[in-house]
Amino acid sequence: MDTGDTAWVLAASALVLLMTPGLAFFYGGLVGRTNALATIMHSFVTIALISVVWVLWGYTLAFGPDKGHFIGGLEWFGLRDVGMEPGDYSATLPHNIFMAFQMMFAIITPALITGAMVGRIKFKTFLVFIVLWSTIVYAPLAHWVWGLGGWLGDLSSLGMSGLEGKALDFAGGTVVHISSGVSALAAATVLGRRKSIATEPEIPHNIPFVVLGAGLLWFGWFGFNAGSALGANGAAANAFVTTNTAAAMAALSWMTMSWWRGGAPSVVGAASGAVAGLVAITPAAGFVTPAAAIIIGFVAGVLCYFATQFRAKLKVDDALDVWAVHGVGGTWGALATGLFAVASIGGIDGLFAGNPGQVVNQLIAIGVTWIWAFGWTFVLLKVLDKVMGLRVAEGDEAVGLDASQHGEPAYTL
Amino acid sequence: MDTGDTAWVLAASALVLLMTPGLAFFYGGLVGRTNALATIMHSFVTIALISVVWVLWGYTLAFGPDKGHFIGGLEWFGLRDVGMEPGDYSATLPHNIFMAFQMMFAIITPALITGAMVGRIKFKTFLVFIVLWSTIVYAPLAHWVWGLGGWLGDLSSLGMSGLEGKALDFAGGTVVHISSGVSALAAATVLGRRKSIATEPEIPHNIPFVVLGAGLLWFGWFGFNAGSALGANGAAANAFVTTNTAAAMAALSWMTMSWWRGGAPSVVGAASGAVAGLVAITPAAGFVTPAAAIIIGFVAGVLCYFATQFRAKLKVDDALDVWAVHGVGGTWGALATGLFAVASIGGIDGLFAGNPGQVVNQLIAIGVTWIWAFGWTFVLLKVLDKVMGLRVAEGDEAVGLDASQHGEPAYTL
Amino acid sequence: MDTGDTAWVLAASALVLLMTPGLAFFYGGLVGRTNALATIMHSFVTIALISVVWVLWGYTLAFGPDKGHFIGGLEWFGLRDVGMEPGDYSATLPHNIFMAFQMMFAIITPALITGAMVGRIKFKTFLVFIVLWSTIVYAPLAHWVWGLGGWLGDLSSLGMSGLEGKALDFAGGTVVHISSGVSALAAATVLGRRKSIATEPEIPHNIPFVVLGAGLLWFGWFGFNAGSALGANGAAANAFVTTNTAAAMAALSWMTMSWWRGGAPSVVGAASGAVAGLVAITPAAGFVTPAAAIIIGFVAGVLCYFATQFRAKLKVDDALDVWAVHGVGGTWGALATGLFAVASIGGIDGLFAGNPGQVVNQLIAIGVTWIWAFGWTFVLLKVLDKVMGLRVAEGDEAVGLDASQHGEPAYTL
Amino acid sequence: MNKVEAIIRPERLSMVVAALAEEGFHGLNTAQVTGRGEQRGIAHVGRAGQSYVVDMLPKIKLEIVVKDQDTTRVIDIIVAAARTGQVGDGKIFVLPVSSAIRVRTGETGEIAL
Amino acid sequence: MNKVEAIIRPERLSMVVAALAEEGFHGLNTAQVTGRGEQRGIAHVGRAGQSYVVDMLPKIKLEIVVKDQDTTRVIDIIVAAARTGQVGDGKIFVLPVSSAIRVRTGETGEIAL
Amino acid sequence: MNKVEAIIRPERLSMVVAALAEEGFHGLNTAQVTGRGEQRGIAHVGRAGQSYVVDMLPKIKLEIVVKDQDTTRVIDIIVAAARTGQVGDGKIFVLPVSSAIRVRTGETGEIAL
Ligand SMILES: Nc1ncnc2c1ncn2[C@@H]1O[C@H](COP(=O)(O)OP(=O)(O)O)[C@@H](O)[C@H]1O
Ligand SMILES: Nc1ncnc2c1ncn2[C@@H]1O[C@H](COP(=O)(O)OP(=O)(O)O)[C@@H](O)[C@H]1O
Ligand SMILES: Nc1ncnc2c1ncn2[C@@H]1O[C@H](COP(=O)(O)OP(=O)(O)O)[C@@H](O)[C@H]1O
Repeated sequence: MDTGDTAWVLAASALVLLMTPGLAFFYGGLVGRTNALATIMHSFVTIALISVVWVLWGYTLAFGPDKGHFIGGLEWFGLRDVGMEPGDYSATLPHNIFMAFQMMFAIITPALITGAMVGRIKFKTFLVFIVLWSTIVYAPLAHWVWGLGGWLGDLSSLGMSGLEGKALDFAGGTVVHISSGVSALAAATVLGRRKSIATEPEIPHNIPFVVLGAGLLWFGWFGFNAGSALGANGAAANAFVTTNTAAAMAALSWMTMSWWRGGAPSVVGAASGAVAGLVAITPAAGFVTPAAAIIIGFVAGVLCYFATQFRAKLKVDDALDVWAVHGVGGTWGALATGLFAVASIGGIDGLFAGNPGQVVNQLIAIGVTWIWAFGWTFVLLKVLDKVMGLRVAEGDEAVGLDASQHGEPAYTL
Repeated sequence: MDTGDTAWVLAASALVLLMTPGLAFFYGGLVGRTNALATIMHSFVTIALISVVWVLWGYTLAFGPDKGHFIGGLEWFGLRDVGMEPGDYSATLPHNIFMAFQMMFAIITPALITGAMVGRIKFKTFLVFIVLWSTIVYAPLAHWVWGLGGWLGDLSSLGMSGLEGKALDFAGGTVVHISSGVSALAAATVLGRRKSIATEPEIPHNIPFVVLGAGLLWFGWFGFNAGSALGANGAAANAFVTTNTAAAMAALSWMTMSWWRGGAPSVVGAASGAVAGLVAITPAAGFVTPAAAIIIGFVAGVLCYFATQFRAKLKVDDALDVWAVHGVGGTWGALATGLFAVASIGGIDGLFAGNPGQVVNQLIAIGVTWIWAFGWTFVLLKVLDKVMGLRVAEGDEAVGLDASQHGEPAYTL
Repeated sequence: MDTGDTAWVLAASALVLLMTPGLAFFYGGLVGRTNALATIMHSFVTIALISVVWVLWGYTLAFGPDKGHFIGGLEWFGLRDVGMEPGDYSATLPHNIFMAFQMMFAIITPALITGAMVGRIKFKTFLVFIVLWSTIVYAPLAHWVWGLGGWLGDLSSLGMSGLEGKALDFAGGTVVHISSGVSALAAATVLGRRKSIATEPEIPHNIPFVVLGAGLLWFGWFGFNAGSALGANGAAANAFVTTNTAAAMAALSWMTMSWWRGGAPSVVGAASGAVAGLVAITPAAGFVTPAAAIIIGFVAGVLCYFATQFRAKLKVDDALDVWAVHGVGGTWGALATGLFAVASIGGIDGLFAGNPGQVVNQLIAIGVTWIWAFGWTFVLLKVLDKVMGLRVAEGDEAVGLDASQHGEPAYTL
Repeated sequence: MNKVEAIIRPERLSMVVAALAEEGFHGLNTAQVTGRGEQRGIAHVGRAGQSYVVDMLPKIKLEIVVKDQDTTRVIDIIVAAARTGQVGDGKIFVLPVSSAIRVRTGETGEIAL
Repeated sequence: MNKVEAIIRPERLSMVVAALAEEGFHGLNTAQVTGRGEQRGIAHVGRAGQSYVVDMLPKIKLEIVVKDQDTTRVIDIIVAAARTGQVGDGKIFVLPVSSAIRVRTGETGEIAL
Repeated sequence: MNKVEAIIRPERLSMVVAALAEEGFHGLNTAQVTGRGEQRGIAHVGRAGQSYVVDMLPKIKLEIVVKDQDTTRVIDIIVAAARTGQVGDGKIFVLPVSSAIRVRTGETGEIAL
């Protein structure tokens, strides 16, 4: 055990926890006034809900003793055997802080999806969905990529000729971002569009909150990515630098796109760009150089900008563009990891360093994640719609979820 | 000295400092618009005031060389002899960072009380009260429990037969939460009710600020509890996990109560529940398992919910329910520590692990803290009322403290 | 390499990053509603812009291999040779985290200047200015004081008789605060006053945001100052304590001044005072005792209060008093370092410990920074005014920069 | 000329405004008000589950100054677009206006509308 | 019918509303306004201690449309509940209303109030 | 007495208020409204660069009740101070007021203004 490594992962875990309140403000500021509080609540209650789920069965399903490369066993239910001594995942950290660090990832991932559900989902159904999604979609995905024995972490375990090595995902490009982004697309599809969206554009009710959220996310993301080095060392520092660089570059490129094509440098655009850059660098942070991070960030800003425009044409009411930012940004990042990885940073080369096979591995992970997340989310929500109903009554939607679901107006100014 | 331990306690101290601005927003959002800024200021100015008090005489009274198990001497006045080398309180940390970490606790404790004084206290009297309270109420309490030689930290020092061992308080269930919660009850009693409270229910003016505050408190509380391990190790990690778990569970249980009995899942309820859970786990964090934290949190949410309802019936205008959340939650936590402690975590067993004596010790600490805090606060405020006057003029109360005490409206939107 | 030191500097770097969003809210809350978002954006976009500049050429100019004691060479362009191993600046840290820590300083410094440009600067010109200022003004200054071989870091390198030792600047009193504060004065002079300022006093539109910003700044400043020890040790802890103490004392003294002379204890005054105290202790944090920090903070609050009043008489529209707080506060801090330094804390004595020469060194650094920053900023802005135009059209100023520059209203409440 | 003041549900505002525009009535202004009528309020939930009735509800006041002969048509348009049939749909009041001036040109009378 | 417009102190709103309800006047609406009158403003304190007078103060405008015969009673109720006797208590204006319509039912005239 | 209602640009408010005060008109109140007229709105930019036109713009409604004989003078002052000559300068409406009451004293009629 190493106190320095432990100190950093303790701090990093706290940082990642803060990301979800940050997300609450990023999302909450983007919606109209009558749904502001409900949107914030979606993130806040997810912290509470998943914290409990993770301690009870989430962690053991994702990281517990491997069953057939597919899922963890229930041996660590309720954190049995997850103690203060180092576990299998890190020799220099107490096992329970590794568990806690991973918990924060499990929390923010479903919270991200909530951006697609704004203004119309029933709160009760929402709670059930989040618990099911975390159990059925997230836990297996996390196991495949990061669990000991997971098949995406060791492709040769599939025993298919030609497949070897692993899909690289430093801090959650597939597990966190593609999975939530693609699930958001499915959710928006099943839920259908808000009634009001046809007649009035949604104007963000509080853009300072959007910037506050983006600032807290950026801050917390250092824990997310640099914490994923699981130690206080040069690798963590490299992840820190690539993270910051990609976020900055994507903020600039998205802002520039909105300026060039929309006529003014959008503040919401800059904040969204920063998030897009953070998303894209997430799988790559520990594998690429800062110079590559500039390119990854630049492309993320431009690509997610266009994805947002494309989504608007799709008429799918993914209100806060979770798919365009996390789905597309995460996909680009997972791919870019296969392109720009260099062994001198993270031990594995990518295409540009002469290892085209890595791109194949990345594409497998990307494809599998898209299918898994979209499919399950679609099915889960269709079933829940039958069983409990997904959408609030039309009148409730018209007055907004703050009043109709929570009986509380966000402000009395 | 250990750089890893020092790194964590440095970070933890910063985290705990942030809790008080977090509290400012938690409280500030809950009040009406015309008292928003004054409420925020109560917390903010407490940071400034107690920081100076602590450096001058607070630390030495609480942690200085013991005088009769009751109080620290003035030997360390102005931080004399509190230097960059390890002191008596930790071999692996510079003495001055231990001092700074403790300072943050001394700051937030009186800030918590301000929730009972909303909308009617004179600012000048408030400042004097805070300084006196910190000196007379807090410093001795901290000494008894955490100071070397303090009697609650070694009950056998009383020389009474049957008393032995110590009262457990990992991070401040008695010293911080019971003391502030009970003082709030005394303060609300002496101050009397706001005039307006009879005719109009107080509606929170900015619930997003309440969630922001709860988010920052939750984040900072990792420093509070996990930092109290005074090192980067498995004990800190355990405190981290129990803290998060109890907060989550209590947020869920309070929200559920408000849903079940009030008809809608209250966002303010979820945020209040999270705080209640954090309060309850504070004394227990380093002594219990995560599984116990689920129970502690669950009970905290339900209990503090009912305490809030009960307080409303009492007609005591503890406006932001400091007593119901911190007084009752802290009492439950201190008791639960005696119930759920297990030696494998923190070295001492509680009732359920076969050590009923620990419950006795906890009850002594609880009882003493209630009496000490209530009594002194009552007396101090009665005296100050005579000497300087406690309440603002009726007209000043009607226009709100922002305008009448500070000459500044919170918003010009 | 030391994991504890690295853990602390990783955390400190994240803390300093958060200061700039904190500044965005501190500044954004102080302005009127129609410029709120643009003001926030000035800070936010500076994070993005300077992050990229620093990685490309900023770091190597400031910290790269010395050229004539004046500037770093381009050898480390794009972070070439800035890797995961310890570099020349610290044996216990990866070189790239030292670079990242310094990056955060390079970000916040130009962001501070934006307080003088509120409500009238063209966004496009602003972006160009920030890049030029960082390159031409900041990088050399940082090199002189902190770069290996910089002349202010070793005055004997000038070869002038009588000059020896170094100018002390623990965390940026000259490099960060004097440079930005004095540049703000130059910027306000060149830009001219806002049209509206003659007819209406500017009333802060959201004082809770001001407190939020001050809270985040205070929190982040622990990274700024205690992080500048580049390790987790007693020196860091001492800087932590002096930082907190000076901030607290200055908040109290400014608040008291506003009370005494203005009739009410201003909340904005307390927040401004805290910032003034943080500024003043910045160069001194690692060289003075907590007792000295009380005096430094006290004077900072009073002095910057009067500087603010003096500035108002100057009719220079430094809207948010960057000069009065950072220029004057930074100058006082740099001087105070020469007065109060004691060898037992930071290895070097100041005047009161019998080393009057240190005051001379401080005065040289102060004078040089004033001239360098004022001169270049003045010239740069005059040139940009000719080339691109500095101010927006009169009508655009009247409706506010949020609508005219960004096409986004801050709130739709 | 008359000033037509309509107190309507916030969620109906965009429909009313669109309906008016379709019929050629572009000039108007709106303000956020808080109103009480027969609709007795929404039960709010406090954190302690206490539900208190807030009988002052957010409404929009839409004001449009129109020529005498347009008055009934405007009223009809608003009624049609704002009605849900539930208590709380709101009221319309008509007040006489003795003159109107366009600030930009100084024109007065109906031409200024 | 008349529209009674009362500009009152914000802190008196709840008393005025309650007093009106007690006497059977339920329908009304209120808006936040900023006003200036003989009350010359509150001295605000800037951070540099400069105290500047903000002579535009927050007020509440309460509007209630009533039958002609109720007008004086309503005015009396408001005056009684809003008065503090200090400068700044506010004003009441009465404006003629030529018709009233209930959106929900389309009823017009006094029955719509 | 008349109520003069002026819908003006927010950025002109302080000038209008100052101009009125200079001529001795101190009592007035203002409210934030959102308006639409010939000025067809500002193009807002969404984060995806989509520019949508928000045709409801923030305006200030200034209300001032004056004696009959002061009406035109007040209108002239407002027009002079509020005019920019661009579309969107706003409108002024005059409504008859049948009585005015000062809450503080109960005085009625022109003396209450
Ligand atoms: N007498 C009145 N004067 C002014 N405003 C009124 C009056 N009566 C009702 N209102 C406004 O109209 C709104 C709707 O009235 P309400 O009686 O609830 O609806 P309905 O007409 O459908 O019964 C109220 O919220 C209030 O703003
Ligand atoms: N002539 C006026 N027209 C419109 N509103 C007015 C007028 N005079 C005063 N008011 C409003 O009434 C409020 C109270 O007026 P003020 O003169 O301060 O009180 P008082 O009537 O007690 O002397 C003002 O703030 C303003 O909103
Ligand atoms: N018929 C009307 N009734 C009420 N308010 C109106 C009317 N026409 C215009 N307004 C208000 O006046 C403002 C300015 O009108 P606009 O037509 O844009 O200006 P201009 O008079 O310069 O052409 C609008 O934003 C709206 O608030």
